[in-house]
Formats: sequence, C-alpha cells, structure tokens
Amino acid sequence: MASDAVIDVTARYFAAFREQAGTDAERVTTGAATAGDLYGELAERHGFADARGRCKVAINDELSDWTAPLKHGDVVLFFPPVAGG
Amino acid sequence: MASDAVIDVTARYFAAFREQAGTDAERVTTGAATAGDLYGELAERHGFADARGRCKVAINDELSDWTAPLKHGDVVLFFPPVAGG
Amino acid sequence: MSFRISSTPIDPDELKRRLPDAHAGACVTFEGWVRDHNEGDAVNALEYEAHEPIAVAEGTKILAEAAQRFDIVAAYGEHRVGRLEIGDCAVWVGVSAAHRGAAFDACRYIIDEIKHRVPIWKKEHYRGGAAGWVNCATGASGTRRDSEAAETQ
Amino acid sequence: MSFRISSTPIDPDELKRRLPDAHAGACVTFEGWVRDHNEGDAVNALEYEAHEPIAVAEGTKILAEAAQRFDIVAAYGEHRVGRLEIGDCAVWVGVSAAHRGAAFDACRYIIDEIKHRVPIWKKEHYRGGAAGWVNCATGASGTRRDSEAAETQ
Repeated sequence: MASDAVIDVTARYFAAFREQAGTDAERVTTGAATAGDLYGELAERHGFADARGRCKVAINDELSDWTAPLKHGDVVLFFPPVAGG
Repeated sequence: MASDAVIDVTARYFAAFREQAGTDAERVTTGAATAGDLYGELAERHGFADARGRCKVAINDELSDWTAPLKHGDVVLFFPPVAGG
Repeated sequence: MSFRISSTPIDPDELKRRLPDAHAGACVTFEGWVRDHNEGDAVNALEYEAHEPIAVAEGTKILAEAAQRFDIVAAYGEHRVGRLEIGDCAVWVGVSAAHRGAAFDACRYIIDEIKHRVPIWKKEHYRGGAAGWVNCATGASGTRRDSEAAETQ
Repeated sequence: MSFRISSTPIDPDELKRRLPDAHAGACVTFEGWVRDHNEGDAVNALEYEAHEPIAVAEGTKILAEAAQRFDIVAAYGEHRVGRLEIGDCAVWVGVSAAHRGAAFDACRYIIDEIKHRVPIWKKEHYRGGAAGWVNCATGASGTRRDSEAAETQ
C-alpha cells in the first residue's frame, strides 16, 4: 500500500531549525506521506517547538504546503517563522 | 464711528492674484473693517474669481482669517488657493 | 525637525542624512516629481512660487503636529521654488521612527498638509504654450483650472 | 520591478535611480534600519539569513501583486543578509507612481508582505552576549522570542 511506502528524502533546515537540528541538511528515511507528517517526525526528533501553522515548507525550491505528498528523492526545506525587515 | 473709519493699508498679491491685479502690491485707502471686506472690494476691482473660502489671508506676515479687523498701516497678503507638491 | 523653501535643486541625500538615529528602525521618504501630464494636459514645465516666511512657519508647524500625533524620531521637509522641468524634485519629506507604521503615517500626514496649507503656488506650462495656475479660478486671464483634484502627484 | 537579496551593503541611491519616469509624480521609499532595541532588549547587532531562490521569487511576486493592486509606475526591493550593526540598512523598498496615494499604499503593502512571507530570518545579538532568532519558539536553546510583534521596525 502506498501509505506504507518508505522513501528517502533530504531535509534542509534554516535559521533556528538549523541550530536546533545541529545540521543544515540530512538524509531521512521515512514513512511520512506528507510534508506535514515529516515535520511532525523531525520536530519530535530535534525538539522544534514551533507550531506548523507559524512555519513554512518548500519542496524542491518551491513553496508548498503541509498537505503536499512526498516522493522519493524530494528535497524538503523547513522554514521557521520568518522575520525579515 | 469706528466702522466708518477710512484707513490706508498695503495689499500684497501672490501667484494668480498678482497676475490678475497686474502688480505685487498696492497702497489702498479703504473703509473695509475686516480682511474679508477688503478682499471683496479688491476682488471686484481686479476681477479675482476665487471664492474667499478657497483662499487665505495673512496680516503682517501672520496667517489670519477673514473676520480679522484691519488697522491703519497693516500689510494684508492675499493668497490664492495653494497648490504645493 | 525643520521645513525649508529652496530656490536651488533639492538634494534628497543631504536631507536623508538628517534622519538616522540609533532608536530609529524605519525611514519613509516622499518625493514629488514634476510629471509630464496633469488631468490630461501635457505639461512641459512648472513654476513654483511661495511666500517664504509663512511657508516655513506653516511647514514647521505641520512637522511639529506630525511629531505630536505619531511616535516618530525625526522629520524634515523641503519645497522647491522657481522653474522646474519634467523629472525635477518639487518637494521632499522624510521621517524616521522606531516602527514603520508611524513613519508611513507621519510622512503621509506631512505631505497631505503641505499641499493643503502651505502658501505655495504652481503654474503649469502646457505643451501648446498656454500656462495656468493650478487650483485657481483665474477668470479672464490664463487657462481655467478650477479643480481641487489638480495636483502634481 | 525586481527583488534582490544582497550580502553587501544596500545602496539606496543606486536603487532609487531605477524609479524615475516622465509619468511618475510621486516616489515613496522605505528603509528598515537596525535599531538599538527590540521589545526592551538592548540590541548590538543583527544577523539575517535568507533562502535566496525562494526569497527572490516571493519578493518578486509581492512586487507584481502591488503593481496589480495599485496604480504604480515602478517598484523595487532589496533585503540584506549577513551581520549588520546598529544603523545599517536591512531592507529597502521604493515605489514610483503618478499620484502619491498609490505610491504610499504600494510601498506599505510591499514591506508588510515581505515581513510576513519572504523566507528571511533575523538573529538578534543582545548587549549581554545572548542571541536569539526573532519570532521563533526556540525551545531549549537560545533566548525564547515567541512574539509575533518582534520586528525591526
């Protein structure tokens, strides 16, 4: 079944997430079906405290949303709350 | 009676008023009791078409209003509608 | 916090250098430029005239009002007089503040009030050779331009 | 109409020179400066980080939205990354338009949207030596700064 598929993706972390994860990118083998599921998994692993609603996700350098399905080989970028200006 | 007093004042004209009056200043002998009365007199003489409500008056280099009383020797500045910027 | 009338070109850089402050996180500037049209008429050039003592006093009063109404750090303004060509800067307003909301609001307040209250007049020279004082009911002479909406910007 | 991320100092004059146009009668610029405090904390310096490809794409989209919503002639934006000291320019936005209302509204729209949507992050370095990412719930590490109100300006 597709929902049980295990894929390899690259997770990239920025700003506070990078510091909390201790790395700017890592290879992840996951059963997560969506970007949001993957965030849940990684937030638990690295102690990310920010709610998904305040953060953003991009897949392969395009802004995406948390319900977007993941496929093998995707590069998933996790953006903590922005603070430009 | 004070209201019948005749005084000498200097009227100064700016921008459109100057061009319509053909001079930037003139000596006026008048029975006008207020700046507004004087404007009425001079508007008729020079054909100023602007309503008082759109114009401004200054007496002796201070912005004033149309009900201000005039006294002998005052310099009365007539400002057509402003258009800075 | 001062307002000037200038018969030489406005120097926005020199003016902007008066605004910085360690407490200021936002800077908003406004420039009014002579544009090539006004309400459908092709404009070649403009001539500005001011009554300098009252213009400076009224402009300075407007800056003080802005400082009282909005939480700003500094504000300056300058208006040009004389003959200006297309693209020339007719008026400059700059405001610094801790936060951007106050800087935007104060800058807009200042230019709006300048346009309505400061004794400055604008004569437009049109492409066909005619000329007219903006906002004035000029009666017999010149082009009639009686609209409150006639503004450079 | 373009949005840039820069690792070298922003040059407001160079950017402003892109705005003039014979149809433009108004120019509004916004600059965000590093100020010495944020919500009561004394700030020494800031560090900005961006994801450049998405920051440029999102910033350019915001400029295009502004051009659609407001009657403007031109709009540009630039955001600095790297370490900045008090007084340094972190972000610049400039808009030209025929009339001032559209120039003010568009400039404000652009900076508001940049602050909420463009992937840029700000780490504040406080006088005491601590540091923290603005707006982030940083959990165990660093200073907790969880307020939506924390902004440079």
